[in-house]
Amino acid sequence: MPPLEHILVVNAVLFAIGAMGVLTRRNAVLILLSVELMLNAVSLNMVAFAVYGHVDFGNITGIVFAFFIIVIAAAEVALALGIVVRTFRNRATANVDEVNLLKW
Amino acid sequence: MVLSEFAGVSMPDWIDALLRIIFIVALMTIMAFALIYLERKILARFQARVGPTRTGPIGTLQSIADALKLIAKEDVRPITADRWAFELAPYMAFVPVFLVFVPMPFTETWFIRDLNLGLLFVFGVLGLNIVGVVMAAWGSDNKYALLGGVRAAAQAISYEIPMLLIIVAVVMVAAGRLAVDGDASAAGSINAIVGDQTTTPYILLQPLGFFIFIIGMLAELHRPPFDMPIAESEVVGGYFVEYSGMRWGMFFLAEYTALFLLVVLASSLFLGGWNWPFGADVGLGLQIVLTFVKTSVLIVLVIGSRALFPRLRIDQLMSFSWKVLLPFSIIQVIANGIILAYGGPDWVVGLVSFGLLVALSGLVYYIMRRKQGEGTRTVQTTPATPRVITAPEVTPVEAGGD
Amino acid sequence: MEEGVTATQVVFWILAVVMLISAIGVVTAGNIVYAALFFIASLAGVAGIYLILTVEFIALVQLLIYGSAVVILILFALMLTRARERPQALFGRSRPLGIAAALGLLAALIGGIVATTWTTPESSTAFEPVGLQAIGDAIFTLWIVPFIIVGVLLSIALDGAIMLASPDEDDN
Amino acid sequence: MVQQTFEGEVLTEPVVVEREFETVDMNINIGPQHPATHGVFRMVLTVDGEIVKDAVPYIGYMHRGGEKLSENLDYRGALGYQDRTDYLAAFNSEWVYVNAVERLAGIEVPERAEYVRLILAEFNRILSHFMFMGAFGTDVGYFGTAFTWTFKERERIQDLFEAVCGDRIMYNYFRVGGLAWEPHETFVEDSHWVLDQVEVGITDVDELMTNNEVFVARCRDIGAMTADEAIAFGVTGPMLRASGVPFDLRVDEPYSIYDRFHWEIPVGERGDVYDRYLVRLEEMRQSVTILRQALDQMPTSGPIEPERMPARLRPEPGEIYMRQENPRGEYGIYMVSDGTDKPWRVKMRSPCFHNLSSLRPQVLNTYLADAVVALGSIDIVLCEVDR
Amino acid sequence: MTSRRTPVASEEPPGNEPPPGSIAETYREVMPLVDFDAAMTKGDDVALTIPLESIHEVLERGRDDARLQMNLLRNQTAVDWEDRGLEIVYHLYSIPLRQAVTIKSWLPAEGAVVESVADLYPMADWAERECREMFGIEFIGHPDPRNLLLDEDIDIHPLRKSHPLAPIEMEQGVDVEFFTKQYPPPEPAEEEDAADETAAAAAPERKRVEDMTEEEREQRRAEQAERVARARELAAVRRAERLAGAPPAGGPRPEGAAPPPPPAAAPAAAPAAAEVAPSSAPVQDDRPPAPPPPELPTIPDAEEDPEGRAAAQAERVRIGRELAAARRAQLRGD
Repeated sequence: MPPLEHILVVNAVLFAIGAMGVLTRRNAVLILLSVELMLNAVSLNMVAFAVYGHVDFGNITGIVFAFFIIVIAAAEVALALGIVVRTFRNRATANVDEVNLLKW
Repeated sequence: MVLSEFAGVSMPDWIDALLRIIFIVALMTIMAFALIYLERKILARFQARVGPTRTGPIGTLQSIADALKLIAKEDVRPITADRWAFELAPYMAFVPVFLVFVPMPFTETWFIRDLNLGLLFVFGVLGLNIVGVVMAAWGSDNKYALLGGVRAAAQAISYEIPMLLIIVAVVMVAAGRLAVDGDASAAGSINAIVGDQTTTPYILLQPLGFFIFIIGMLAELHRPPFDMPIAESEVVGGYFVEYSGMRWGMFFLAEYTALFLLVVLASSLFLGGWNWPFGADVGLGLQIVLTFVKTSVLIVLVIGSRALFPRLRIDQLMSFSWKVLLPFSIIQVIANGIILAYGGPDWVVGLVSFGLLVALSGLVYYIMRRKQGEGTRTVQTTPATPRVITAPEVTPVEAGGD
Repeated sequence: MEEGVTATQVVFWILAVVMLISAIGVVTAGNIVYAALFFIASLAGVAGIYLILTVEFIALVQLLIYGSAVVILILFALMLTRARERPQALFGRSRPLGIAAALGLLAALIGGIVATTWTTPESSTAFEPVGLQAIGDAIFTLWIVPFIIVGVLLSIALDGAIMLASPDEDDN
Repeated sequence: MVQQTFEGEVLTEPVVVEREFETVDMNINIGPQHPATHGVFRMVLTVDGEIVKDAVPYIGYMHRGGEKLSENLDYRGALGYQDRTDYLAAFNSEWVYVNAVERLAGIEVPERAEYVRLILAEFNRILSHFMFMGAFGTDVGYFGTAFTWTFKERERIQDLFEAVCGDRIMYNYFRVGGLAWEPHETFVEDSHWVLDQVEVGITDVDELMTNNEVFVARCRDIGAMTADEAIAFGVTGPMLRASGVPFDLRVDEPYSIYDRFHWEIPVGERGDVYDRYLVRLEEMRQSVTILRQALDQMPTSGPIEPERMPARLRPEPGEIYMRQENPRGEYGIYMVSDGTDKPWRVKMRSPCFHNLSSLRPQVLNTYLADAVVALGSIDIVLCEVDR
Repeated sequence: MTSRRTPVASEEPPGNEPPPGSIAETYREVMPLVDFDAAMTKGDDVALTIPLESIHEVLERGRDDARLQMNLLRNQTAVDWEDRGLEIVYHLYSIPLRQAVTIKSWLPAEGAVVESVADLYPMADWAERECREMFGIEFIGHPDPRNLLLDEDIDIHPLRKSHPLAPIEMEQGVDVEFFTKQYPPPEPAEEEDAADETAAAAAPERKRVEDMTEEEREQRRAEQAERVARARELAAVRRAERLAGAPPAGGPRPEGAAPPPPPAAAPAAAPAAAEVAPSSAPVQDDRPPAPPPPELPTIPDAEEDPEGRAAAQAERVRIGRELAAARRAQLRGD
């Protein structure tokens, strides 16, 4: 297996890419995808720590957390897409910077 | 393992795996060709035709001729199509289906790998082929394709859920029977499940599961009565309307491969796979025959449904999945959990499942009857007595007549 | 499997490169559908790394949930909102700033990783592959309360999504 | 509702964009080449997802100027054209035409010829309805089963027609005043045999489709029209009878020798697609009843054309609107004579033309698949619509 | 009415008053102020000829009156009687009362304007569209007056008698000179090629109508109109030739290119035919011919001038009605 550092570096890069997407994109769907990338990096990190025995409370925990993250990501995507579709219906745009009704 | 046993020589694992893969791929291709021929013949018999007769003895080489034709055909890409999505979509639809054959047991020893998570693997990977469908639909730049793709996606999601839940129910039953020292990890393996059915096929324990699995299978395969994604008279072939030549052939091959795959899975999970129904150990040759017979029965069932059912509408399909199949599969899981948690015997599991199946059938029947109205025939007939033509009586003019 | 270590590492790096390139594709693609398709590739890479880490269960769940359901939902939204029609400005005004911030974040993370001395045993540590039974036991005993909460959350989220996306009764 | 083109398609009607707002409606162009349009028919559907929000039918792709052609031909010469309008019920269409000419010119038709015409026309009705069953089955989604089953029966009837007149589709067998030639010797026996087979075939179709749950689910309450709506749109034939109006020209305005037979008119209740199917199914059975009686009553010998026929037909000036019950509804020929050997005006009132005009209200706010089924239930023949 | 199977020829000659008690009397009772001119057709239907301006009213009251209940408009068409004008024909049927009637009315040949009945019978929607494109009759108040069977942009009226029927006429050898320009006759191969080349050189690339500029469209319309006009002359000649072989009801045959009388619905023996000029001979009974159509205002394009368009349409309706009323008075005066 690859050394833990390699995996962590890869995850860090993935996380940074996701963050870049969140910061640069303006389309809500794309932002959502970028957030998913970041979540992936996190859950991969958890699994890596778990597998390499780096967590105090047993190596099963990281795996269970990765599982939870995936499940919650599904829920989050469903909800976010509902919001996007709704926004699109009401405002005819899927761009977050044009949705400024709650600004004030 | 089996090859090394047969050959009497030991070989490294990876050669063994490679040989198995080659064997399975060859088997699959042959099976797909055979299935296409079989479907055409059986369908022809359903339809008062004779089917292909000209290529080879009684038309047996028809599939090969078709394949040659497809290879020789021009591969057309519409000029407005999205190049990458359009060209990669057939592979995306095709590769997952082949991957799924890894944990499929054809006999006790004939499989590529006995995966611990075989069932999860099957559904996790098989679900990916819908990505190919959606890519094709979007990439073709065709409204029919888009509609077909959206239908296919909606259908795949809707029917995957009851199917997965019913697989959970089956695994619960298997886990109860297979648990060793409280460790039921083996229940995720298809081989273990088949191996458990030497005496009792699971169709007796989970008749509702079998029913829902077959329905979901028809929907996943876009088979009538669930063939809206490729409905000829509505969306003109659906997501592969713009494909021609071998790219179209790959969709076709993927479809028939998936048919064979899901049929093998159904026979493994519910009909006992290679097992002789109530008997003991049979030899390898007979195991092949048994697998073949069981899959053939299911295949004829699928083809017959194509001949004898019209197509449902998309909302009816959705309602059926979400309002009928999903609740019943959830009830099945809960019932299994309760029974198994209290150590109920197998016959109780089977009985409850059978009761649920009867309830489901009754519900569907009731809905259909209500829809259809009282009795089937609402047409009244009036005797056709030719009228006697008389001049109409002229009534006096009323006041205000213009 | 002494010589397997290098082979696994090679596979790991191949997967990692695929995953990262796809991820860059996700955040830079000029087309939402392309971004979604890149996302699938990225997910497949992550699943492959899970497999290398011998957690098949998570890999398969990843494929099953993300690979089919999530992506289909995304493509649904794309199709129904007709994103393909007109080329949209997919990047915000703060693009250089965002890139700079992300690079800064990356530098900080990598710096942290390098600076930390990982007191792990060597990579060939005796890690027991986790069985399905163990995961199940963990979820349904130790983590049962979070599991239930996640279930409730999931149902609420789905209900909310349906309510959000369904058309209003008083739309007209 | 905002109508917006989806893929830059040019619509013929003006596109009204109310706001700068893109909706998810899209236009789907069904036809002219589409498996469900039974020929070259085109309808532009505006769909919101799967719901049809608007439907604009376009016809005329098969317009060949049949009326103009008929006006420029001899009274007898235009007969062959009548086969080409309703090619699925060519005998019926021919019959209307020759009947119109005969009434216009005052020619008496021998009884035996009248019987043969009626028998062939009723056979043709069965044939046409078989064709409907097959094509409709395909629309609903049978993968060819209904089609092949009904075509099997259709072939038998066509064999009979071929024996009688030498052709299978474009018969051109009726003549002004009678028939082209005697039917073959075993006409009556052959007809009885075909009827036996056809009755089995009708039962087969009945068992295949009528009680099939999926078929019922697809057809019930689709495209329902009330009687008033149907009449207002000029809908006739089985579609009108499915809406509950027992209007059949064979009874209401009896022509030929239909008053000699006893049969019944099937009438539907809800006017939906399923009722249309049932009415047609029952009509086939009733046609068999008529045919049995006609074959028994038919004189075994006798002339098939009048003793004296003018060499050139020059009817007195006058007009006639001859209408008969075709398989699809009221087929009318409005013919005006100016005393020359060519008709001054020939207007073909084709039932499908008016039945098809009722399509739009049927498909609005239904599913896309229902639109296809409703279109199929009209049983259009585009050659007849466009003439 | 008598039995259906009675041979028609032995009856009284057509054009006679329908028998007492027929639907014509019901119509007259329901609408006493409308001038119903009743006759029997050869199909034993009652044909009522009414003034143009009464069409909508007659159809509406016929539909709503309890004694008529003409709920099925089964057919709607027109007949082109060349210089006598157009005749618009409605075939009505009452499903509850099982009675049929034919309503007819006369229109001027050019600029014919009729009130649409599509609001009474949705069926008339398509029928009137067909009538409009085939005969050039304008239906006021029609919801969707586009071409139905013909090309969207085509501006000819094929069922007019003046419209040529090209291939048949070529076969008959009529006006070859005219048609050879449109359709090159089959020639030996080289010459055909040469002709094709010249034709291709002469005619620029065919443009789709949508792509044409307004000027080009105007030119196209003008070409069409010119073609129709030339064909109309030729058709008159041809018709005269054709009638020469017909057994006329009496009276001298027309000579030359003079348009011959349309003998429609004429009684078999018109008494006055021999003395009077041929144009008056076979018109229904002894009616004078229709006056020539007056100048009608041109209808401007809807986009440019919607108010002007509506006004022009109204003006045309008014003129049409006046015309019909005048003709009615003229007929009554006789």
